[in-house]
Amino acid sequence: MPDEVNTEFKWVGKRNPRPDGVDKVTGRAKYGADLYLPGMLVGKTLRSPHAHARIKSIDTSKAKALAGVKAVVTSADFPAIPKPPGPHGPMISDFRDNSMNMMARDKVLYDGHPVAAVAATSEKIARQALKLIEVDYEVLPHVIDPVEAMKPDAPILHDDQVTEGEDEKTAKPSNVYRIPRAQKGDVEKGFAEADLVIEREFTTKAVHQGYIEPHACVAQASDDGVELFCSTQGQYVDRGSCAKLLGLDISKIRVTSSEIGGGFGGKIPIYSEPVAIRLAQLARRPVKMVMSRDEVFRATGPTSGAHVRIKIGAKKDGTITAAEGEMTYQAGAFKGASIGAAMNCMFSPYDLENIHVWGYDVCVNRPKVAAYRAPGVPMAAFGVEGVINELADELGIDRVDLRLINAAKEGTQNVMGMKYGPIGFQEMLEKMKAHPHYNAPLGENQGRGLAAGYWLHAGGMSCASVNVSDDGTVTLIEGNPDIGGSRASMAAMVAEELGIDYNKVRPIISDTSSLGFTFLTAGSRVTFATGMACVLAARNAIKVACDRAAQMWGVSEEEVVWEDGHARPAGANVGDHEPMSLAEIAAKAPMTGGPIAGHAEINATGQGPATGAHLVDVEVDRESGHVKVLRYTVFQDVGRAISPDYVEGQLQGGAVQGIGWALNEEYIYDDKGRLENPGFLDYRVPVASDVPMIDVCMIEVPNPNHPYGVRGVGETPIVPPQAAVANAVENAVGLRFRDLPVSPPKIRKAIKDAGG
Amino acid sequence: MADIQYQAPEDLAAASALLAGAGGKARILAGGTDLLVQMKFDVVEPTLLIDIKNIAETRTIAEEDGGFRVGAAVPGAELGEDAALAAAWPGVVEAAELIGSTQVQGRASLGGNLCNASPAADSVPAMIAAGAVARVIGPDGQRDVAVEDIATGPGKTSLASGEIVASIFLPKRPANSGDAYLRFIPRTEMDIAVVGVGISLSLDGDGVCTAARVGLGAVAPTALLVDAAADALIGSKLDEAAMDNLAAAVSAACSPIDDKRGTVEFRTDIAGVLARRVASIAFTRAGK
Amino acid sequence: MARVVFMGEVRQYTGDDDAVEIDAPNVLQLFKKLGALYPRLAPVLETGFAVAIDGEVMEDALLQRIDDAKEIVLVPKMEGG
Amino acid sequence: MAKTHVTTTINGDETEFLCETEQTLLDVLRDELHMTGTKEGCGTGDCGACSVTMDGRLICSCLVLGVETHGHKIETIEGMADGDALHPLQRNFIDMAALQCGICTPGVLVAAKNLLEKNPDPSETEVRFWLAGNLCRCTGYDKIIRAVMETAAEMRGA
Repeated sequence: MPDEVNTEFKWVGKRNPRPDGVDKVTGRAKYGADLYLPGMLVGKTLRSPHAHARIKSIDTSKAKALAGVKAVVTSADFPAIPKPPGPHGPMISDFRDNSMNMMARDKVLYDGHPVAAVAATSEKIARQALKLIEVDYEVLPHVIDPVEAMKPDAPILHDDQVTEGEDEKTAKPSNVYRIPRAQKGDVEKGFAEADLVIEREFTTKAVHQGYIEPHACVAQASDDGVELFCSTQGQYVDRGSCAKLLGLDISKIRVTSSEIGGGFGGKIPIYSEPVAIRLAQLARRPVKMVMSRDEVFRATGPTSGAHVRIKIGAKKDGTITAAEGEMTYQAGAFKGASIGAAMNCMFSPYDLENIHVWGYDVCVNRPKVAAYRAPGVPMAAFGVEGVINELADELGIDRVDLRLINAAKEGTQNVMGMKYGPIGFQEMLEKMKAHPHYNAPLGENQGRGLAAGYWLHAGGMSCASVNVSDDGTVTLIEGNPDIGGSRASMAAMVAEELGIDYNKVRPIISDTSSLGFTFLTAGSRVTFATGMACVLAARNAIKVACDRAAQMWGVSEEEVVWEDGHARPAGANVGDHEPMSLAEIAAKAPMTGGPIAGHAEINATGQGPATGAHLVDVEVDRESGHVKVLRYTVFQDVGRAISPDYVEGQLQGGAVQGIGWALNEEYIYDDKGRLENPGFLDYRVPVASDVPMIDVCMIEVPNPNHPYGVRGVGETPIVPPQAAVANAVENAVGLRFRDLPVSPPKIRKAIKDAGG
Repeated sequence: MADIQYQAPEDLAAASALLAGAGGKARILAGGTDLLVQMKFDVVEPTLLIDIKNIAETRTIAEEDGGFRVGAAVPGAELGEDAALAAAWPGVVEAAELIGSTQVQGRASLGGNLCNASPAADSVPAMIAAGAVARVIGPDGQRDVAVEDIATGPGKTSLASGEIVASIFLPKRPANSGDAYLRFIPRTEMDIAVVGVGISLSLDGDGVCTAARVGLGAVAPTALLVDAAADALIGSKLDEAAMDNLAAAVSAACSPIDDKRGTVEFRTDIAGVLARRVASIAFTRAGK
Repeated sequence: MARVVFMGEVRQYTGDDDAVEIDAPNVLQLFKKLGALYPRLAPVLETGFAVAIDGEVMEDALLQRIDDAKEIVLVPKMEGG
Repeated sequence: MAKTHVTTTINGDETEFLCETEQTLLDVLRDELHMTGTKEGCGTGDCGACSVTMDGRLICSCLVLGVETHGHKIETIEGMADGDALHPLQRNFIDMAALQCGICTPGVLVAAKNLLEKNPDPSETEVRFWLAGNLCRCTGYDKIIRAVMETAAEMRGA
C-alpha cells in the first residue's frame, strides 16, 4: 500500500473518510428501491419467453379488469419513433432502438424482452395481472452466435437494417450493422518484414456487469411534470431518454439519482424508467418498478461475447512490425457493440508502425449489450496479449521485455491518431520486473501470467456549484452519482483549492433541475471531468471572496491573493490588512453584496492514456481443472490518485471482475435461445473465498490536462486480467487457452487430450 | 391467485394430518431455502405451508443406540456445532455444511435437502454412505426408510400422501471407521455440486477395509448408492489398484446429463477423481 | 492550412481519400468544409467524431481554434462504462 | 384473506406486523416496516445483501417468511450502531474504504459482526469463507477482508 508521503497537498492524495460513509454503513443511504411514497403502486413487466417471435396480438383486457390493477401498458402506449436517417457513424444514439428495447413493438427479439407492464396495488396483484395478459406469438427461428448470424441464411432480426454504407434500397437486410475499421501504416509491408508471424483466434462469452443492486425506480407524474427517482449512472442522460421516449419536454422531467448499487456501465441505458412514468401518468399514482435478479440477467446489458482473430508479426529482436485484429462482436438485439473502443485501445499500449483493425457489429437474439467497464476492450485485449505472450515464448524473450521493447511512450501515435503526452507505461513495466512478485518461486502445477491493458478516460460536460455558507462551510453541488467514493475526491479537491478543512465541504449530488447538465458517471470521467468543474467552481468562489476582501480593504482585486484558506493583501498593501479567512469573508457576505459562490459549466477535454499491467499466479488442479488464484498484483499509471483508497479499490475491483470473466462467468443459452443461468447461483461471479488479496502498485505520471493530474482509473483494470489469468493457467499446465472462460471442464479436457 | 395458508403445528401427527388433508397442494416448510425460491418462480404453487420447526422432534439432535438422531429441520450450522456428531460423522457434517452460504447454513436442513430430491444435494451422498435412515411419519404411523430410497427422481420422492420425514438416523459408527464427502464446484463456495461423492468405510486391525458404502451425487436422476464401488474397496488397503477399481466403478455408475453445470464427460471423469480423494480421506480418518 | 488525415473508418465516408488540406479557423468551420467535400461524412461528423489536433484529442469542441494546427486527425468517439 | 399477525423483536424493539404467507422477512422489513437498510440483490439467497440475524443465527431474510419470525429476535443493520456510536466494524469500513457503491455493505457488516461474535480471532481464510455468501462486485473483497481482520484484532485488544 502506498505511503502517505504526499506533502504537496493537504487533502488531495490523502485517505480521507468518505462524506457518505456513515449513511452507507448504517443502512440509511437510499438506493433505487428504497423510496416509499403514499399510494405507491407496484409496477411489473411481462417479458417474452421466446428468443425471437412476432407478436400477433396482445390482449390486456383481463389484466385491466383485475381488482387492484390501476394501469396496463404495451408499446401502443408509447410514441412510435421513426427510423432515424443513416448513416449513424461511430456513435449510435438511436432512440427508436431504445424505444423498441424498452417495449417490444412488432417482434420480440430476445428471452426477456418486455412486451407489457402493469401497475397494481400490490406485488401479488401485479404478478397475477401479468399472468392474465394474453400474448399470441408466432415463434421465429433465432440466432444466438454472431458468426452464425452473419451467414446468408441466418434468421434476420431487423428487416429494415442493411449494413451501414450499403444502399438501403438495393441491399439485402443483414444482421451486420457496421464494419468499423481503423488503419495506420501498411500492415502488409510490416508482416513481410517480420521474422515470426503468429495468428490466432480467440473467443469470449457474453458476461454481465453483475452489479448487486437491481435496476429500480419510482415515478410520479401529473400535468405539471414528472418526478423520477432512480438508480442510474446519469440522471441527466436518463432524463433526456425519458423525454424522447415519452414525447415530453426535457424540462418537465426531474430525475433524482438515488445512491447507486453498482453499475460498471450497465446503468447507463434506460429500461423500466419510461415505463414507470407512463404507468404513473395513467394511474395518477406513484409507481415503483424494481427488477428481479433474473430480469437483470435476461434483459439488461451484458457485454458482447466475441470472436477475435489476432495476427502479429515481430522481428527476432522483438520489434513488432505489424499487428492486425478482426473482431466479431455480439450487439444483442439492437446494433451497438463496442467495437470502436476495442479498435482504439487493443494495440494502444504499444508503439506500433503498422496496424489494421476492423470488426463486425452483429445483431443476435440476446439482450442489447450495454457498456461494461472499458467496453469492448477486454475481449480484444485477451487476444492481443495472448499473442504477445506467445510471441515472447517463441522468440525466447521475457514477456515483460517484449512489451518494453514495444512500449508506447510520449509522442507515440495510436491507431486512432491520438498522440500521447506523458505516459507511465514503460516505468510501470520496469516496476513490474523489479517487483518481488515477478521472480517469486512457483510450486508444482503453479503458473504465472501477465498482460497489459489500455483505456483513456472520457471528458464531456460537467457542472458544479460551490456555495459558501455564512459560517464558512461549503456545499458542493455536482451532478454525478457517486458509484465508488467520488464525493470524497470532489470534496478533497475543493477543500484543497479553498484551503479549508475537508470536513467543512459537504458534497451533494444534484437532481436534474438543480444544476446544469452533467454527463454520465462512466468512461472513467468523473474525477477527471467533474473534478475539473469542481476545481473551477471553487476557483470562481475564491474570485468572489477575494473581490469582497479587496472591496472591504478598499484595494483593487489584483492586490489580493488567496493563500491557505485566506484572502491576503499582496503587493503594496501587505501589512495594511489582516488576512481574512473564508469564514470571515462569508460572515460579512450578507452586508457586502450577497452570497459567496462559484460555479462552473464545462466540457472537459484533454484525454490521456491510462495504462495498466497485471501479474497473477495460479495453481491448477490437473485432475479436475480447478484453478486457484494464489497471488495478484495490479500495476497502473493513475496520473494522480486524489483518493488513493478508492483508486486502489477500483484497481482491485476491476481485477476481480476480470478474474471472474476469465475463469467462470458466462451467459449460457439453451437451444431455444432461453438464458439458462439468470441468477447468481449459476452466473458465477467471484466470491470472497475465490480470490487472494489484490496487491496494488500505483505509478503516478500526472495528466498535464488536469489541474491535479488526474487520469481516469476505473476501466483500465478490467482489460488485462483475462489474458493474464489465461496466461498463468497456460504457464501452469503447458497448454494454450484461447476460449474464455477458462473453466474447469475446458482445462481438464485440454490436459486429457494432451495425454495428462 | 389463491391465498397461501400457513400452519405451524406442534406435533407430527397434526402436521401429517394437515398434509394428508391438503390433497397435494401443501408443502412442508423446514429450512425453506429451496422451497421459497421455488415459490418465487412459481415452480411450486402450494395453497398451504406446513412449518415443522415448532415440532420438537424435528429440531433436536439426540444420541440414540450409539448413533445420532438428527431432526429433519435442524439447520446445518447446528450440526457443525454438535461436537459429538461432527466427530462421529465428519463426512455427513461437512456435506451438510457445504450447502449454500453461511446464511443458508442458518436454515437449510438434512430433511429438506433429502426431500427436495435434487440429484445434486450435497448431504445426500454423504448420508447414503453413512447408511442413514429416514424416519417417516404418516397417517398410518411411522416407518424407517433408507435415505437412498427417498428420492425417486429430480424433485420426486417415494413419500406417500401425508408422509413427512421427521428425522434422520445416523447409526452407531463401528470402530476404525471414517467417512468423508467432497464435491466438485467451479468456484470455492456457493455453487451446486457438479459431482459429489461420499464414502464411509471401516477397517480391521491390519488396515484392511472390511466394509464400505459409496454415495454418488449429481451424476444420475437421484443420488446413488454404488455397491460396485464399495466392493472395489472391501478387502483392500486402498492401494493403487483398489483406487483404480474404485474410480472405474464410480465412473461406470455415472449416467449424467450435459447441462449448464457440467458435461457428461467431465462429470464422469471427475466422479472418479473425487472418489479416490474421498476414499483417501475416509481411510485416514478410519485409521485414527 | 491544416492537413486533415483520415485514418481507418473515416475513409468509408471519404471515398478512400486519406488526407486533405483545409483552411479553417475552428473545428465547426472545418467540419462544414469537410461536409461539403464529402457529403456522406457530413451527417456523422459532429455526432461521431472528435478531432486530434496535433495529437491532442478534443471531443465536442466545435469552437476550438485550429488556426495554427498542422495535423488534424478525425477520431471516432467512443463510450465508456 | 386474512393476513397473519406476527409479533417479533427487531433490534430490541417489540414489533408487530401483518403479512401474507408468501411475504419474506425481507419483504416485511422493507415493504411493511420501511426498514430499507436490508437490501435485496437476488431474492434467492445467492448474494447475501439481505443478511440479518434471527435469534443470533445469520440468515438471508429473503429465505425466511415473515410468518416464520413470530416470537423470534431479529437484528438488522439498523440496530448495529449504538445511537451515534458506530460499531467498530462500521467505523473501520469507512476508515479503510471497505465499500465502494455500498449496496452489499449492510449485509457484509451484519455477517461480519456475527462472525466476530462466534470467532473473535478468525484467519483470513475463515473470514473469506464466512463471507462467501456476501457478493461484492466493486471491491474485489480485499479491503473488506482487511477491515474485518483489523476490527477483530482491535476488538480482541479492547
